[in-house]
Amino acid sequence: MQAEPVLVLGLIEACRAVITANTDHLCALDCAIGDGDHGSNMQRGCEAVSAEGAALSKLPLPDAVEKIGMTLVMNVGGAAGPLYGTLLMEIGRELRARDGTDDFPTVLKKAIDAVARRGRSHAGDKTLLDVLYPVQDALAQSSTLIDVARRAELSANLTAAMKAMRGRASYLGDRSIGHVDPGASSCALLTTAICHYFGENHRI
Amino acid sequence: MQAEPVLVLGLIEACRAVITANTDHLCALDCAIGDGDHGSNMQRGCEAVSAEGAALSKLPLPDAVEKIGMTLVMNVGGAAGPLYGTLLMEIGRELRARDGTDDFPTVLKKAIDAVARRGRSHAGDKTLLDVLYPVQDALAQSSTLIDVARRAELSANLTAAMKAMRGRASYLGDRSIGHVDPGASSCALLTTAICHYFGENHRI
Amino acid sequence: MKKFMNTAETMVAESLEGFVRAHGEFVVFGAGRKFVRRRHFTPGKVALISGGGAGHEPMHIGFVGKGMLDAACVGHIFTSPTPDQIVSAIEEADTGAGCLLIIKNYDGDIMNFEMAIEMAAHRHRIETVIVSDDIEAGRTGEGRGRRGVAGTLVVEKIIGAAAERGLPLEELKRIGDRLNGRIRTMGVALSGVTIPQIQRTTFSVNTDEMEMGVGIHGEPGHSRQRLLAADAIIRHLCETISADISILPDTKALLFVNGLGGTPPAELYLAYNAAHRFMEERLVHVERALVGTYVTSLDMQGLSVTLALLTDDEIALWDSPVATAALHLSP
Amino acid sequence: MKKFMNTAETMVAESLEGFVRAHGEFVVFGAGRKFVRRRHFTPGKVALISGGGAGHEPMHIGFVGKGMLDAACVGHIFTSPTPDQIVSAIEEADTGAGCLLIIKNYDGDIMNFEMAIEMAAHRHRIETVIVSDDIEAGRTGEGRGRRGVAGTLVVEKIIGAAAERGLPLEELKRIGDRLNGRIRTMGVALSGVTIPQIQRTTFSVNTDEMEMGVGIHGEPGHSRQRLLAADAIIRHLCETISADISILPDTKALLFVNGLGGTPPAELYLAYNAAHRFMEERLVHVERALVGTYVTSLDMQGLSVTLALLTDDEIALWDSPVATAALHLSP
Ligand SMILES: Nc1ncnc2c1ncn2[C@@H]1O[C@H](COP(=O)(O)OP(=O)(O)O)[C@@H](O)[C@H]1O
Ligand SMILES: Nc1ncnc2c1ncn2[C@@H]1O[C@H](COP(=O)(O)OP(=O)(O)O)[C@@H](O)[C@H]1O
Ligand SMILES: [Mg+2]
Ligand SMILES: [Mg+2]
Ligand SMILES: [Mg+2]
Ligand SMILES: [Mg+2]
Repeated sequence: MQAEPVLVLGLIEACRAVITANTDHLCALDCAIGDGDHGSNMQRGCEAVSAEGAALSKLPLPDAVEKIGMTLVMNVGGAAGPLYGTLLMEIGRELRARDGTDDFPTVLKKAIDAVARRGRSHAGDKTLLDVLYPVQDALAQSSTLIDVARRAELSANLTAAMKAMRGRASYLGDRSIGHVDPGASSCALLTTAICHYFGENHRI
Repeated sequence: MQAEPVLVLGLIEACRAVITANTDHLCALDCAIGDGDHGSNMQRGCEAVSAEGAALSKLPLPDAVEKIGMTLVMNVGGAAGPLYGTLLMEIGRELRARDGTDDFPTVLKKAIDAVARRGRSHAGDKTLLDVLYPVQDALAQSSTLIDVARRAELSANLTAAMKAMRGRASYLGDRSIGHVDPGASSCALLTTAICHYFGENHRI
Repeated sequence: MKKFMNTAETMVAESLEGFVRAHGEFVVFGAGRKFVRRRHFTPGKVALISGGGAGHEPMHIGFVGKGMLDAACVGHIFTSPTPDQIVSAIEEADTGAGCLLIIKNYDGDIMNFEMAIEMAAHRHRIETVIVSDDIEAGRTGEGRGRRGVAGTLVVEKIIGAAAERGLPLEELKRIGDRLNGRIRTMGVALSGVTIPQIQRTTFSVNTDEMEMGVGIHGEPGHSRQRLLAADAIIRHLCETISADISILPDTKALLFVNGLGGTPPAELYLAYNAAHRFMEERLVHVERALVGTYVTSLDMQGLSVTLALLTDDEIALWDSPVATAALHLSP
Repeated sequence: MKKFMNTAETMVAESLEGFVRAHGEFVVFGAGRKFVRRRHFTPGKVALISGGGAGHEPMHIGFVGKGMLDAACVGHIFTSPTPDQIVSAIEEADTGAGCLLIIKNYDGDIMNFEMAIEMAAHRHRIETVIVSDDIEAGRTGEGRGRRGVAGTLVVEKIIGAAAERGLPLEELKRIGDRLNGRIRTMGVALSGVTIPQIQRTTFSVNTDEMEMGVGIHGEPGHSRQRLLAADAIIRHLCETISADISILPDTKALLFVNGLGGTPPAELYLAYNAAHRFMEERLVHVERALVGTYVTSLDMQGLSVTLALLTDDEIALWDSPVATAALHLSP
């Protein structure tokens, strides 16, 4: 297992890389049923977190994760900022409360519930929750990293069939059907990148 | 020789018809080096004159021509209104002063000079004057109707080589070279239509 | 579509700087350039703060000044501002009488404002008015409902005048909430917009098509239709609006035709003419009019029609003096 | 380009009607709808009358009201009004102190106004100010010279304020003529315009091109250039303007960035920012600023930069109250 500083920096870079590579794709998804900025929003957040990498890597893991969440909140804006920010802030807080990472699925569950409260949204609303819940489920079932990533990608694709009930896409009504949700897509990309990173670095 | 009422109505209709058939063409010429409205301006004027046809045909020829000029002034606007309006008003006045049409080239010369004064413009400035002066010259030389019309068309085409010194095209400087002047073109079209009308109706 | 810009990253900041430079008699930057504020606050007056993504100029910055907002927070293009911007604005603008936050009904805006409130609530009295003037038609009703669009201007003007009179925070919230229910807006677009960051258009429409029911974020509307004559377009907008709000006989109203950025004044006045005729036929008393480019969606060709049913008190508040960069009424 | 219109024949009249309906507190139609006039004239004040083709809205109708014009005559699109419109306006607006006609320097406008003057001169004292603020560069100098473009607003505002103070006709003409020589404007277009009558664009430009030195009639400029970053475009405009007018050290100025119809406020402010920086580097004291869509060329995407060098007296006149549909300054 890696030392925490290396782990934090590695994950930050893995996430930044996958978002940078997909900025345009995420914006294109958002153009179809939203306002076209999801890729740029996520990229801005990743750059802001990267810029704080050195400071973050000196913190204990829970503090680092919470701080990353705060940095996202303060730099992303839009819907993605509070949602991803809340996710990470809550993961950090839960990790700290539990004093370790031994029950990560439960930690994640609590954090996802906080995201749902923040967004007043539910599974099936065609949002990033439709990736987060399945990912949490896969983790709870101790799926392999590869299966977690597969589940994330599959779940993102399944949002295409949904009608949006939250976020900008909800204003389109039935016209939102047939398009993958941009937030779900970024969430799947990040999940895959994180799984891949842990896989490469023999963790878990 | 026709009776004056028939003559006036015939000429009005001949002019209206040729402008209507060329409205779009004249606007296209004006788009290239001006503001794209010369065709619509001329058409509006012709319609206004046509609408007054019945009243006009009851007037003595000089009065009718002067009145047509005034109608153009009051309905066309832009550069074309005052210029064509002045031309006809002055022809009417000169005809009246001379009590007949016996020396039409001199009548026309005086009217063209009034147009030039109104426009503060000269031959060679790339305007309708570059058709009016040659037409007057042809008439003064007792050219045939066919030759007058040919001279008008040739003169309009020659404006393509000129650099505009008056009107909107002058703001383009050298970029005005290579385009036929819209006012010169309408003037040639009208001249040709009038010559054709007289030719068909065995006048002069 | 082409734009006057240098880089996508700097365009919002450059535009804001130009705005503040041009309107120094009304506004200055707040701390850290996180928001735009009135040059002078009025101690003891409730602070009115709004904000949202960039791309809607002159809203909200153009409404900062005596008689309207105290501060406005601007995010990236079509991206709500972040909580720290909002917190900074609250801290600087609250002179003791509390803050009213005027928020357009978008999940992103609401979440960022909520987080800001959570951070500032222990030191400030804060209330919110959520503007949701967009028509409901064409959507399902199950979702979050109406967006906040051009009607936001009306809410900001009328609450702004009430705040200037010294009304307390709770009363201002009540005025805003009540008013919001009597405003309806519907938009139509003849073109999509190009998002500068990605040089990509949100949607494209053929020359014989239009997008009906658009908001102000370049997003598609609820249906694509054949382009019609202006009278038919305006009639459709006005009919949809009228069907979505209960208009009692002899209702007094403000009628507002707003340009979305790429539509020139002449066309807006033509549209206003058609809308005015429609409303008078329906026996709506159009007591006040507003026509102009106030709430934009970048350079979108399009417009929205807003009908605000007003009480006599609200009309008096509408008529109160205001001195901002974008709206001006003399005493 | 698509437009909100019904028919090309009726669009000017419908738009005007909408304008008068929306701004009834300032304006009414004159006799026979031949012009738009102030609701109330001030007896004994010199009447200021302007006019021109339609397609430049809000100019000039938006500048009719206390502190600016008394009447404005509107022609067809890009076509100067006819003499009978101008004569009617003179007859109605002249309350005894004479009329000052403010004319943009175009052959068509000048000829129509001249014919009107010939018709009305025996009954009215009439003077003219011809506005020609366009830069000379890129043209030959042999032609008629400078067009009247966005700077017309500045002339109308400052003469308007002077007239309101009761200055006599000859003095107003002197103020206008002197001022005109100290105003320069240059425009740039990112798109041509569609002439509604013929559904034809005056010119088309590729996505990587722009047209430099355009006026306000959709006509091409003096050169086609590669599209540049906003800073480079603005620098070129400002350099050309500065080279065309003698700027003494510590000159005071009004800097005015005007939208041509299809360019939204955010881009105009960004351009203003660049222009302001440029002028300050050249030690021009930008004492006053104006940014907005005031003098349009239908729905052209583009803008113009105007620099007006002002004396302290002229600045005071600029600051005088004005209450019109498009320009508003409180007392
Ligand atoms: N209320 C909400 N609850 C959960 N997720 C949401 C909500 N609103 C939006 N989202 C998610 O956020 C994504 C859009 O993010 P982004 O484009 O960055 O913000 P914005 O919609 O403000 O432009 C959507 O695709 C969706 O997944
Ligand atoms: N000063 C002038 N003297 C003579 N002819 C002129 C002058 N100005 C313009 N013209 C003529 O008028 C024509 C343009 O007319 P039109 O398009 O109707 O008016 P505008 O230029 O006002 O749009 C030009 O092509 C030219 O022939
Ligand atoms: Mg988005
Ligand atoms: Mg023309
Ligand atoms: Mg957004
Ligand atoms: Mg014209």
